[in-house]
Amino acid sequence: MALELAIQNLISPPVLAFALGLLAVLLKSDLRLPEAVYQGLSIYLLLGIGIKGGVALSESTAAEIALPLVGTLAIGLIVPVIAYLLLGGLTKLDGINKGAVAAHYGSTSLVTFTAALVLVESSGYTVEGYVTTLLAVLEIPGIVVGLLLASRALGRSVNWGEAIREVLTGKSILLLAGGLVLGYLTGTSGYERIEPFFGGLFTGVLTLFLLEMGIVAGRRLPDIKKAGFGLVAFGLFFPLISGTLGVAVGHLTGMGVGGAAVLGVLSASASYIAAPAAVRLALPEASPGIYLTASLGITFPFNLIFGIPLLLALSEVIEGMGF
Amino acid sequence: MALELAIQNLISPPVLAFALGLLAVLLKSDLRLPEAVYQGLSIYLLLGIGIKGGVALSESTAAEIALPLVGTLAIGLIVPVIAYLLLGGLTKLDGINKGAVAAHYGSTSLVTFTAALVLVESSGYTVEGYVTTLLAVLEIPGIVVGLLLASRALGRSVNWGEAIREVLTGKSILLLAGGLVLGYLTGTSGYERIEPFFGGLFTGVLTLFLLEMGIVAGRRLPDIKKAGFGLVAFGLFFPLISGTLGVAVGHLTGMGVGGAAVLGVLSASASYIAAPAAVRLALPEASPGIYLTASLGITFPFNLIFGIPLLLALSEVIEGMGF
Amino acid sequence: MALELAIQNLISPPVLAFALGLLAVLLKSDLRLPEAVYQGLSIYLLLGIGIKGGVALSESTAAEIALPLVGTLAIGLIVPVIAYLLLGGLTKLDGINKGAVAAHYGSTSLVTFTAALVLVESSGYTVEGYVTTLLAVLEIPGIVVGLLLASRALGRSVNWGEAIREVLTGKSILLLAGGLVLGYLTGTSGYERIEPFFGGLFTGVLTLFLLEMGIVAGRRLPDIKKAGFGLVAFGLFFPLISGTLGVAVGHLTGMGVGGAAVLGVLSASASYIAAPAAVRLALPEASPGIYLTASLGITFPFNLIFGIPLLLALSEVIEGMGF
Amino acid sequence: MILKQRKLLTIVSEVTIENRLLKDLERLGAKGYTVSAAHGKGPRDQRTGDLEGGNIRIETVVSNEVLEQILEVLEQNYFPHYACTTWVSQVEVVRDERY
Amino acid sequence: MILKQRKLLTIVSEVTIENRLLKDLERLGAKGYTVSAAHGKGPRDQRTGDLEGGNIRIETVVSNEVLEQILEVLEQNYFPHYACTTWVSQVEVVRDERY
Amino acid sequence: MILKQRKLLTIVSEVTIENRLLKDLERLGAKGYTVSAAHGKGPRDQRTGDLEGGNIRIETVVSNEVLEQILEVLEQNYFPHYACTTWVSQVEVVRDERY
Ligand SMILES: Nc1ncnc2c1ncn2[C@@H]1O[C@H](COP(=O)(O)O)[C@@H](O)[C@H]1O
Ligand SMILES: Nc1ncnc2c1ncn2[C@@H]1O[C@H](COP(=O)(O)O)[C@@H](O)[C@H]1O
Ligand SMILES: Nc1ncnc2c1ncn2[C@@H]1O[C@H](COP(=O)(O)O)[C@@H](O)[C@H]1O
Ligand code: NA
Ligand code: NA
Ligand code: NA
Repeated sequence: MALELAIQNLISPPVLAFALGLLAVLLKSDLRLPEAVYQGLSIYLLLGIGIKGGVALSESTAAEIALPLVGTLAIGLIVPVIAYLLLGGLTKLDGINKGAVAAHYGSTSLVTFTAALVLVESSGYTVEGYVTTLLAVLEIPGIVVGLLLASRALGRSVNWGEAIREVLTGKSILLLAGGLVLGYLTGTSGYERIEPFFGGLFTGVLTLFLLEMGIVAGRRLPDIKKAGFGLVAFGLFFPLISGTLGVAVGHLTGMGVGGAAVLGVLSASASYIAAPAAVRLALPEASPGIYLTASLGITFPFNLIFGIPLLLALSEVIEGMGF
Repeated sequence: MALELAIQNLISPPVLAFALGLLAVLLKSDLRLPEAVYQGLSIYLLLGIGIKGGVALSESTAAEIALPLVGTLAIGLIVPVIAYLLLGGLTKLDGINKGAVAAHYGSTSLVTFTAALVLVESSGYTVEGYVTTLLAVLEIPGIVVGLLLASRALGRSVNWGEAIREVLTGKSILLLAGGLVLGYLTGTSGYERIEPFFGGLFTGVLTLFLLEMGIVAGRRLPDIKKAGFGLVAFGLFFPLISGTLGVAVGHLTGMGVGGAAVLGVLSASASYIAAPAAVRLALPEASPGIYLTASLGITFPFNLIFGIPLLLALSEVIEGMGF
Repeated sequence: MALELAIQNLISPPVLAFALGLLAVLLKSDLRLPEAVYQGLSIYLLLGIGIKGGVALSESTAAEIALPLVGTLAIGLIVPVIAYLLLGGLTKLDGINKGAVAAHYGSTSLVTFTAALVLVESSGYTVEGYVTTLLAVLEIPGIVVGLLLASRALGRSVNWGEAIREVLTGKSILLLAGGLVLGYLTGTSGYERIEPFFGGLFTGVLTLFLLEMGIVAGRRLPDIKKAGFGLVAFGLFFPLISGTLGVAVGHLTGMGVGGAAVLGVLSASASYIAAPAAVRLALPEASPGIYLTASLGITFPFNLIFGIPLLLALSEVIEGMGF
Repeated sequence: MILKQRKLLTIVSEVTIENRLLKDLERLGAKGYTVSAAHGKGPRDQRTGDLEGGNIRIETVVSNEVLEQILEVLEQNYFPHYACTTWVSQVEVVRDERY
Repeated sequence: MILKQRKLLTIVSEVTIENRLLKDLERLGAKGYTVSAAHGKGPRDQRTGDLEGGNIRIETVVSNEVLEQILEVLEQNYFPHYACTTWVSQVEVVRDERY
Repeated sequence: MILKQRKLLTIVSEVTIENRLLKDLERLGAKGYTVSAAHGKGPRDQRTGDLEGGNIRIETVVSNEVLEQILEVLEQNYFPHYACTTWVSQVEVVRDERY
């Protein structure tokens, strides 16, 4: 079962495109999606995810959503703390860099989430519409906690204003939250007219996008050697811990097999857009070579290839245990 | 009925995306569609509008089209004159700036036209295929009349050559007219194969495009304060006058409810691409801060949100009166 | 029959868009697709062609493919030699420039291939899935042979390493070959989810792309005058020779009417992306004004407008003769 | 290597007048130019082109005489009305017959 | 034509801090700036922004005094942590009140 | 603030040879470079790359010795065949060990 899922995931077009991107880097090709196209596609994905979530949300009740929301917030607060502590055991990073990495793992990754949606739905499970809300909610608290942890090691106070503004008005939150509201207001009938664009093309666009992500992640690979064994171990195992936590919280707060698996992926994934920007502004002392290598070079490919099917399988097992 | 239309318009994805763009500016987010993507989408919209118009045109007869065409030309000649005179009453602008603004209101706006098509068609009305021809025809004469009016206040002669060339070979006219011919020649059977791209995606692409337009218009908002009460009043009320004229001409020349409403919107809308480029070249003395603020900062949002449903409602009323 | 095909080809949206691009240049419009959009669309086309080929390939047997593959390789080796010899008779070019031009005609053009697919399939013929493999295979040997021919006239040795690396890791081969593998692995069921993107939109995207190609080719037109009668004659007649060879090889190796026509087009078309890059690096002495004018300014439009329907008609005739 | 003295003129202006500017440069004797896209802010801040892509940044390496001529035309026809920031620097070139 | 002396400061930095940098420039007295997109390589090679588009290249024409102030702030707040390559050249301008 | 003298070399060339050029720069001792996209026109006007995006514009701040070496290689391997316009200007830098 888990194996079948793993294979199904591996031969899905988005994951194969990611592998092609990695390969392109290994072959020293200078293939890249133009910056403007990458930005355009990323706006498309964020807005589209938001809108579809909003349409689904318009059919959810507040009662359904309350518990998962609280659970997600809890994840956002706890995961970076666990990450920080574990990094203390596994690596020799100083407090600033530990906090920086923790901020990334406390936040989440849109593309990993999206790839999870594709696998979960193509496995026949439905996913609660409000998971997109959870995605938006999970983006921020982890970053704040990570920065707080780092600030203890810092000889100065953090410029919170700029960092928080950066995340809140950054395109991730703005488009996700804006899309949610847009979808909620326009509802199913309004969505119908834009479905061929935001719905029909979605997996195809994601495939193209992951080609570029493979290239970007591939360019981080040489840094892995420099990163040291401890950081690599962290990047590979921590998602299993935080992912398991996420799946468990999902089931405990009443989500279905699919939704819980997706929450697990949200929890397991590390941010490589919103968090780096905020951390770079608030913690210039932290090294991008460390936090981006971990989140983008190690954890992102791991989750895409192994983490997602594993967490879905785990969610099935837990469901089977009668939760 | 008018209220229902207004709400239906307000919660349509394109208008909501426009609002999201405005909001992004208010939140000081630096969200923007990359320049290249904006250009690409705008080429897509222009060519697509043209092609669809051409396909529809291939099923129209010359007799049908003749009267509306003459009416549209009349609008293009009269509207800028009324605008010029009204601006004399409402504002203290000099002749050059009055002519510049008149040129913008004499010409027309593709996006407003497109948004009108979406509302009118989703309200169940059909729109005559040749309205795209009217769009292309209306783009130019208003600019010429506006420049003529301004030139009277000018101590020198206008460099007509460059200004006219700019409009004629600018991408608006070229893609619209080129698309019309392309669609006309390829006909329904040729169009079938490109329908998923130019047809199916249209409203979705327009939604993304209006997100950017919201941002661009939002950035003009601070200029409105500087613009003075007279110009704001002009930007809000003039579209009602020119729009009413357009709807009336539509009904008088035999167009249906939908087509007349769209001609009203064409007449009501102000150019913010072709006209500014031509005016900037031919009338450097005129201030972009005035004409762009009026057309893009005031009239464009007004039409998108209020003008379109109002003019459709007006067209229904006139139809009900038995014209 | 041939006439009907010619007309059907002429009024297809992609060819009309190409003509519109040419017209834009004649009108001195500065319409252009933004560089980033052009690059993005070209990645889309290459990857999409590859994937669809791969899916089809997963249903082909090695036995079917073996002969056409050998035939294609033979074409790749022979065509540049014929080109080189013919150029000696028709033009006064030196050995270096003859070799450079031969490299272009030995290689092939994705867009011509794609336009051929569109015409052939819309004429009701099926095309063997493995033609995309042939496209990828035909891209390289012709360039190598052309460079070899040129190197005889060169006072120094060619830097093969850089030139070959450029072609192999250039985006054409990488995306085509990568797409083939991706499509092969993901198969029909995986493809289904990305079909709306890579399949449904294909002809529409090609239409937009050919608009830009028309502009680029149009900008080469002034160079044709400088090129001399011999080169123009070569650019117009050589495709008929190499195309006929390709169609013949197609039929001889067991391909159907459609597939043989497409192989003819592959053979007839000249490269204007992979070959120029490789030739520019390996043969700086050769003049881009000669090889790009021939391949992009003369042969590309000729094939698009006349070559494709002619070769399809030829393939029908040969089939009718009972091969 | 012998380097010759030339002037590098950099012009930042609005997209709308790119063609007119480039034509003027050629007419006044510039043998080449390089254009790149840019955005920016200045004391005047009166431009069109917000929608059509911000500013352009033109560089042209010219002789002193050509520089004089270009600056005069800029001063007459461009500075009064258009966003048009320019600066001049001293540069050295290798193949001086090209500039 | 009378040309006045100014300094042209070019800063190549990472996209993430564009806004902060531009705000600092304005605060320190630069009356304008021009920004364009770039990519590159340097001895430090520690950047974010790989995903968000490489480097930015900022040019600002300023007086000697403003230049001093900007360089000091760059040295204190930017050089230690951020990718931030800068160079200064002597330029001449026409309308010196603008810079 | 103490500024040290360096040379800024600007190269405008065709996209096709970007990689080769950058490799040569590194090999000849340039410690960094900045690349941006550009288009333009020149007296030679023989380029590929029309389809692949026009010109590139490379800037590298180097010492006098490295500059000499680069110019020589440009003169030998690039000027004869490729679109390759270059100019040199005097610049000042803060952290001179980086250039
Ligand atoms: N001091 C300056 N340094 C560099 N670029 C400038 C400067 N002032 C203005 N600019 C550029 O010139 C453009 C037009 O300036 P302005 O006409 O003042 O709006 C601005 O958008 C900037 O890109
Ligand atoms: N010597 C140089 N000349 C020109 N640009 C440079 C130079 N060194 C560094 N850069 C640019 O500055 C950026 C940051 O450099 P670094 O902080 O060393 O990574 C690089 O990505 C280059 O774009
Ligand atoms: N005088 C010049 N000033 C600035 N850029 C130039 C100049 N001449 C040539 N260029 C640039 O160098 C490129 C190649 O020039 P060419 O080899 O003459 O075609 C042109 O496309 C321009 O971008
Ligand atoms: Na996480
Ligand atoms: Na109007
Ligand atoms: Na060929």
